[in-house]
Amino acid sequence: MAELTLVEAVNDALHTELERDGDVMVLGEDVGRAGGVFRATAGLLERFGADRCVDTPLAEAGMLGAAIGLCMAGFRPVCEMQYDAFSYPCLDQLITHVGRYRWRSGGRMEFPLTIRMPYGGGVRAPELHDDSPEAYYVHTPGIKVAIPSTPADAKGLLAAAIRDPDPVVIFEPKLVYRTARGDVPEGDYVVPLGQARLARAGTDVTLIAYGAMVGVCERAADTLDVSCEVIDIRSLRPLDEGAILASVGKTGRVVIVHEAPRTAGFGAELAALIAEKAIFDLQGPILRVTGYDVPYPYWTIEDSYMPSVDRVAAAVRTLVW
Amino acid sequence: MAELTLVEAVNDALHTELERDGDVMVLGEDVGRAGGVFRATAGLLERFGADRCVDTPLAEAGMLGAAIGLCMAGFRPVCEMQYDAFSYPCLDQLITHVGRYRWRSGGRMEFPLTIRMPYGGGVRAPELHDDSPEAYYVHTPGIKVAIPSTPADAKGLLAAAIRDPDPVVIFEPKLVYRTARGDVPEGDYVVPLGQARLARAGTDVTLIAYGAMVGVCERAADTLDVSCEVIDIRSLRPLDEGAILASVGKTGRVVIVHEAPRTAGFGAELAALIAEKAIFDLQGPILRVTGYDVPYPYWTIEDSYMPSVDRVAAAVRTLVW
Amino acid sequence: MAQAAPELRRVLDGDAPPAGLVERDLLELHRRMVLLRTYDERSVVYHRQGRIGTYAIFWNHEAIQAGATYALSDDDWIFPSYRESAIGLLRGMPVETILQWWRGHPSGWWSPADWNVASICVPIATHVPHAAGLAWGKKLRGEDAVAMAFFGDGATSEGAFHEGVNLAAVMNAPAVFVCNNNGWAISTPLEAQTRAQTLADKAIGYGIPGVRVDGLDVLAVYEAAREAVDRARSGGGPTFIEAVHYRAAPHATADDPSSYIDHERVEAERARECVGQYEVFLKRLGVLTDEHAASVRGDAEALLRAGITAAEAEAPPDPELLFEHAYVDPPANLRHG
Amino acid sequence: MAQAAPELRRVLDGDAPPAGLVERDLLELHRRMVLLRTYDERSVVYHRQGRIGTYAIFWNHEAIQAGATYALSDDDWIFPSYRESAIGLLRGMPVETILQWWRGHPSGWWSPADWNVASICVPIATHVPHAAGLAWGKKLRGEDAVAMAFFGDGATSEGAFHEGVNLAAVMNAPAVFVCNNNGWAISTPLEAQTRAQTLADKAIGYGIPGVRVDGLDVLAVYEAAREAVDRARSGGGPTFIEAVHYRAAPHATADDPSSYIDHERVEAERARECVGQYEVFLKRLGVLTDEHAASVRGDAEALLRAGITAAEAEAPPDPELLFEHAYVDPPANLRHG
Ligand SMILES: Cc1ncc(C[n+]2csc(CCOP(=O)(O)OP(=O)(O)O)c2C)c(N)n1
Ligand SMILES: Cc1ncc(C[n+]2csc(CCOP(=O)(O)OP(=O)(O)O)c2C)c(N)n1
Ligand SMILES: [Mg+2]
Ligand SMILES: [Mg+2]
Repeated sequence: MAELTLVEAVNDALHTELERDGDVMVLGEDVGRAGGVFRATAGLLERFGADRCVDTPLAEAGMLGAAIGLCMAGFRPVCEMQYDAFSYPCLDQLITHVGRYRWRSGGRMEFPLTIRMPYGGGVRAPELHDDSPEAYYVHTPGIKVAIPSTPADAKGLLAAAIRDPDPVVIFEPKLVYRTARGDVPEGDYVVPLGQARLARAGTDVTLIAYGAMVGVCERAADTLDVSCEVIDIRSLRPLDEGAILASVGKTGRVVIVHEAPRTAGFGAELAALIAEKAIFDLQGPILRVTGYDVPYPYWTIEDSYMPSVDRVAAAVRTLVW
Repeated sequence: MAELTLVEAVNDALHTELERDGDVMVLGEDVGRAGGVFRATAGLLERFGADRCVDTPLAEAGMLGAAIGLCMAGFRPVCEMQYDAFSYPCLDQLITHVGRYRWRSGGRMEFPLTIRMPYGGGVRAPELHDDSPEAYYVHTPGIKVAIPSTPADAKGLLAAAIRDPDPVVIFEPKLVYRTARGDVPEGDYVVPLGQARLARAGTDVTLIAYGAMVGVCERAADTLDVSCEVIDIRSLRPLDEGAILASVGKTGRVVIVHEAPRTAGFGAELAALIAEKAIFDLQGPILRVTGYDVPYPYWTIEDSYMPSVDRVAAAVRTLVW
Repeated sequence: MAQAAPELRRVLDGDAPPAGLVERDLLELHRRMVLLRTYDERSVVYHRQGRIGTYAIFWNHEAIQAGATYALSDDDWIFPSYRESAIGLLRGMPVETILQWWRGHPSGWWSPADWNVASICVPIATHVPHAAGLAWGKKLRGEDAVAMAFFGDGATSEGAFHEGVNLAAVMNAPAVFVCNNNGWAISTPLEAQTRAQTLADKAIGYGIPGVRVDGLDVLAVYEAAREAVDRARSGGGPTFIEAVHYRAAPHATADDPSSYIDHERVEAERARECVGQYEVFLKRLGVLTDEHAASVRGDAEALLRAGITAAEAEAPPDPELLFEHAYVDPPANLRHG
Repeated sequence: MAQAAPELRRVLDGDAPPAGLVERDLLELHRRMVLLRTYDERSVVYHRQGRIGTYAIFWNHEAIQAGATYALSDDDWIFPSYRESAIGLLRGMPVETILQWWRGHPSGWWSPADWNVASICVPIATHVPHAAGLAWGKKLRGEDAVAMAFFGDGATSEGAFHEGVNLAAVMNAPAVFVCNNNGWAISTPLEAQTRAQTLADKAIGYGIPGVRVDGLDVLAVYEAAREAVDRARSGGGPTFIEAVHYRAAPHATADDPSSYIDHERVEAERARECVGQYEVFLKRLGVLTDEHAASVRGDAEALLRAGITAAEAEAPPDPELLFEHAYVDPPANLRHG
């Protein structure tokens, strides 16, 4: 066990996986010479060489499209998108090809590529360095999506993604890249996709979140004299429906939290799941605390956009009085 | 009143709006010389000239990006994406600019552009001519989205979109482009965004749909000895929450239908809305009948992918027995 | 030094086939063109008969497809667009496989790994980066396979084309980019697509060689492709080949070009159609007899008859296929709709 | 005929400024460069003092920005990237407006219509199609405004660059594309970005003129821009200008180039930095005195002092702004989060 920050854990996972499997390679803008703008890929170029840690031209769609060809050549590419909002140029390749090519091959070829990117707000950055695009990705068939909130999960989920035979997208909460510290198992360490994490056990209300919002939910729980269960879903697809439904069955009250805009965000899917499969367990409305349906704002007022401890606590109080 | 098909009504709206406002212009691939692959733009080049009905180079992102510049020059561009899945290259411009530029200008500039495209399955076409991408668009802040199911609405909603000061995306259900016929008011005709249409009144179950699925719901209702209310929401953003909640308040039972893949589709948003604001009205689970989380299939089995009368009827029966 | 507007290369005007092509090669090229031609002509009939769906006609594109791929070995990869849907035939893919693709039957979805022929790419130019990546990957593996991508004139306007070719150039990937310049993107003419003198000029911006050949001259296409493949294999990086002709058939069975096409150009192009042009050359060289030509046609027609029969004999697909193939390891709720 | 690898144009080596530039122009250009230089140098200090956020340094890019825009009239539009964040100063935009952008304060979000300066574009190359569309639109309206877009060497790898320039060329739009080739995209060197001999070569693939100028020679940049603007205005369509230099400062305040940059090249480039280079030329011509130079600097510093004071004096923004400006006619549930 070593105590690492979340971004150090990502770096650890990359070293471990490139070490363990010669077919794994890292692609991205500034991942090599600079070691990544967040240092997530630091040391890889020196350790594994320029053929396995590649500074690509500035072209996200070209990078992801090339990764498909690399899969056809037997590689397991790990593509870094430098920031959330700079991944949008790759959506066309993602939707038309990454999510469909295995199907197109009649299930006879595998496309075990990974896309990873820092995401989310609160970092006092200029425009378009703050987005939470997970809904665009998770709505796309053929894709799996996971989002860690702890250093250990950042390593374990990324390792799982790289080893997974299907395309997986990992969103890394940049807000806690360096503030989330924790013990991370050394060497081989995998957190299987599809398993939620019980961040905190409780009896009265279920708070469901992922990424940096898990901490917000935990802090909100601290401020409340209500017993909150906090579920870190970790994996958006495959989704651990059992863990969610079991908790709701116990508490009967739900607050879902994410940074992304509200409309058709992943929180809607969680609410729809519960409204279909646990409707008779519910003792109140399913509430969402989310970003608003507006462009992510200038950072001087971003704290009013981001779901806050107060907003989460207020939502809980409307359910339990 | 003239009896028109849905695609003829689109053509009528374009003629009317280009006639009425010299700033309106149509951009797209094959919209001019060929009049559009579905003939939606037929006659515009001849009537309004090559400066107002423009065959662009084969570049969706370039087209939409240029439309932003055209707005800055005072135009109201109407961009045709030739098919649903061929709109994906423009998502980057949509998310990073179309939805944000007015905000970026401090609310001092307007970007009254329209994007319209044929969408949806069931047309026995090759791959990628069948997608339902509405969730990608409606999740994007700054964008409005509407989807007609009748010829009159196809004209009225498109006219509303073109006259709207904000960017609006219109998805036209190509499955019923030529089979949906109906009276369409001549000349100026606008159907305001944000108003659902009561396609059929009923008392026991509320079926909520849009586009080609409205007809599926109506036919399902015909086969059932249950009184179904069918709501054609027409406008996904702004959304007519009142109409939906009023119907659910009356019936207490809901089935939501769309072609798009289930996970984080717009149906999830509708379910989440109801689970938040009408939870105590519900007498059963909120059900969704949707496309599956798989790539849209080869057309020999597409009928098993598309929500069918049987699947909708079966869902209703699980709610009312 | 990079040269804009390179001359349009032709071979069939002369009497000498490219060095190294023996009589067997010349006849094999002829067989391949006839096979493609027959596939295409029969497909248009099958469509009219309602036996296949909408179909992208490639009549008179056979010289480009047969000529360029003849420079490849079987380990090399082909990345076709819908316009090259039947190019797998040249690798021995069964006729019925391709017919089934156009019939929307799952048995039409071959595994690229079985044939080193990528899936038919429908979204314009998006396969260009795939070819770049495959070529780069083969180079990284120390294998000497080359990737050859086919796309149209309109495709050169797409960002995906730009990013893919640029990446291949930067990585010095063994890739050959074959642009089928048939003058039209459905109804959009070349001059509405680019202001460049020639599409080959785009190569200069990527720092790679760009050549122009007559797209109806199978030997000119072959020769240019062979040079490009040799260069790629020997570490010289990508080449851009512009094969120039004029689309003499509708874009697809659903298209009616009468409103936009230049009918005189179409007539002129039909008069110099590529199979006949090649047969005249072969006869002038005394390599081809009418009997042989007839038997090649007969064989191709027999293959097509057998192919459509086999395709139509296949059982309709099981709807359960919906849930297969999307994932190796599917989420549990996949069937939930 | 299109010419690859055009020579690198310089003017400051000679004794003659471009025809038409009178002494007032030469001094005004100097004032503009000094203003930009002062803005940049002060901003780096303000960042260290925690008075502005992360900042994209444009030290030694002043010749490109001042030189190119001096060829414009006020009706022409400028499309800056983050690297040209302060270019509005050259149109009279208040210093505090730009400082506020970097402070994340809403008063930094100006209206492009007020200055004919588009918003600072953060996603690489995505503003290139905007410039193409604006230029095309002005032409359609019969107005003679030109659009000038600024972007970097790395931007030329993006699909958006390709689609935008191609569309402008096809529409014969009055656009000028100024590529700030500083040799680096953060840590990625030019040779990892393109295999072309020069970035100007890309123009050939779009059928438009491509020129190369020394990016530290303000008069060479101006001259090339003026030719391009005149061409655009007179219906000659777009031009691609490659302004070549070597990034002599970090990419941004957050960046540490020591691991990847060539320190000797940086030293060489600092030795020929663009403001000093121009001052030597002006003094050789007897146009500039030390006194004048000092007063220009003094004025610029005063402007910056006033600017940061004004910026810091502004009230913090009202969080209610979250819900304004997104829509003209917002959906009712906008505040629902
Ligand atoms: C991204 C995308 N946009 C639009 C289309 C619709 N479409 C199909 S073929 C075609 C024209 C392609 O022209 P070209 O590249 O010249 O190839 P050709 O068909 O002439 O062989 C278009 C616009 C598509 N398939 N993909
Ligand atoms: C689409 C997109 N991808 C990635 C980034 C992150 N990024 C910011 S600046 C930069 C390098 C740009 O280099 P260049 O185009 O040469 O311009 P320069 O910064 O040198 O002026 C990158 C990759 C971005 N802003 N947008
Ligand atoms: Mg073509
Ligand atoms: Mg640069």
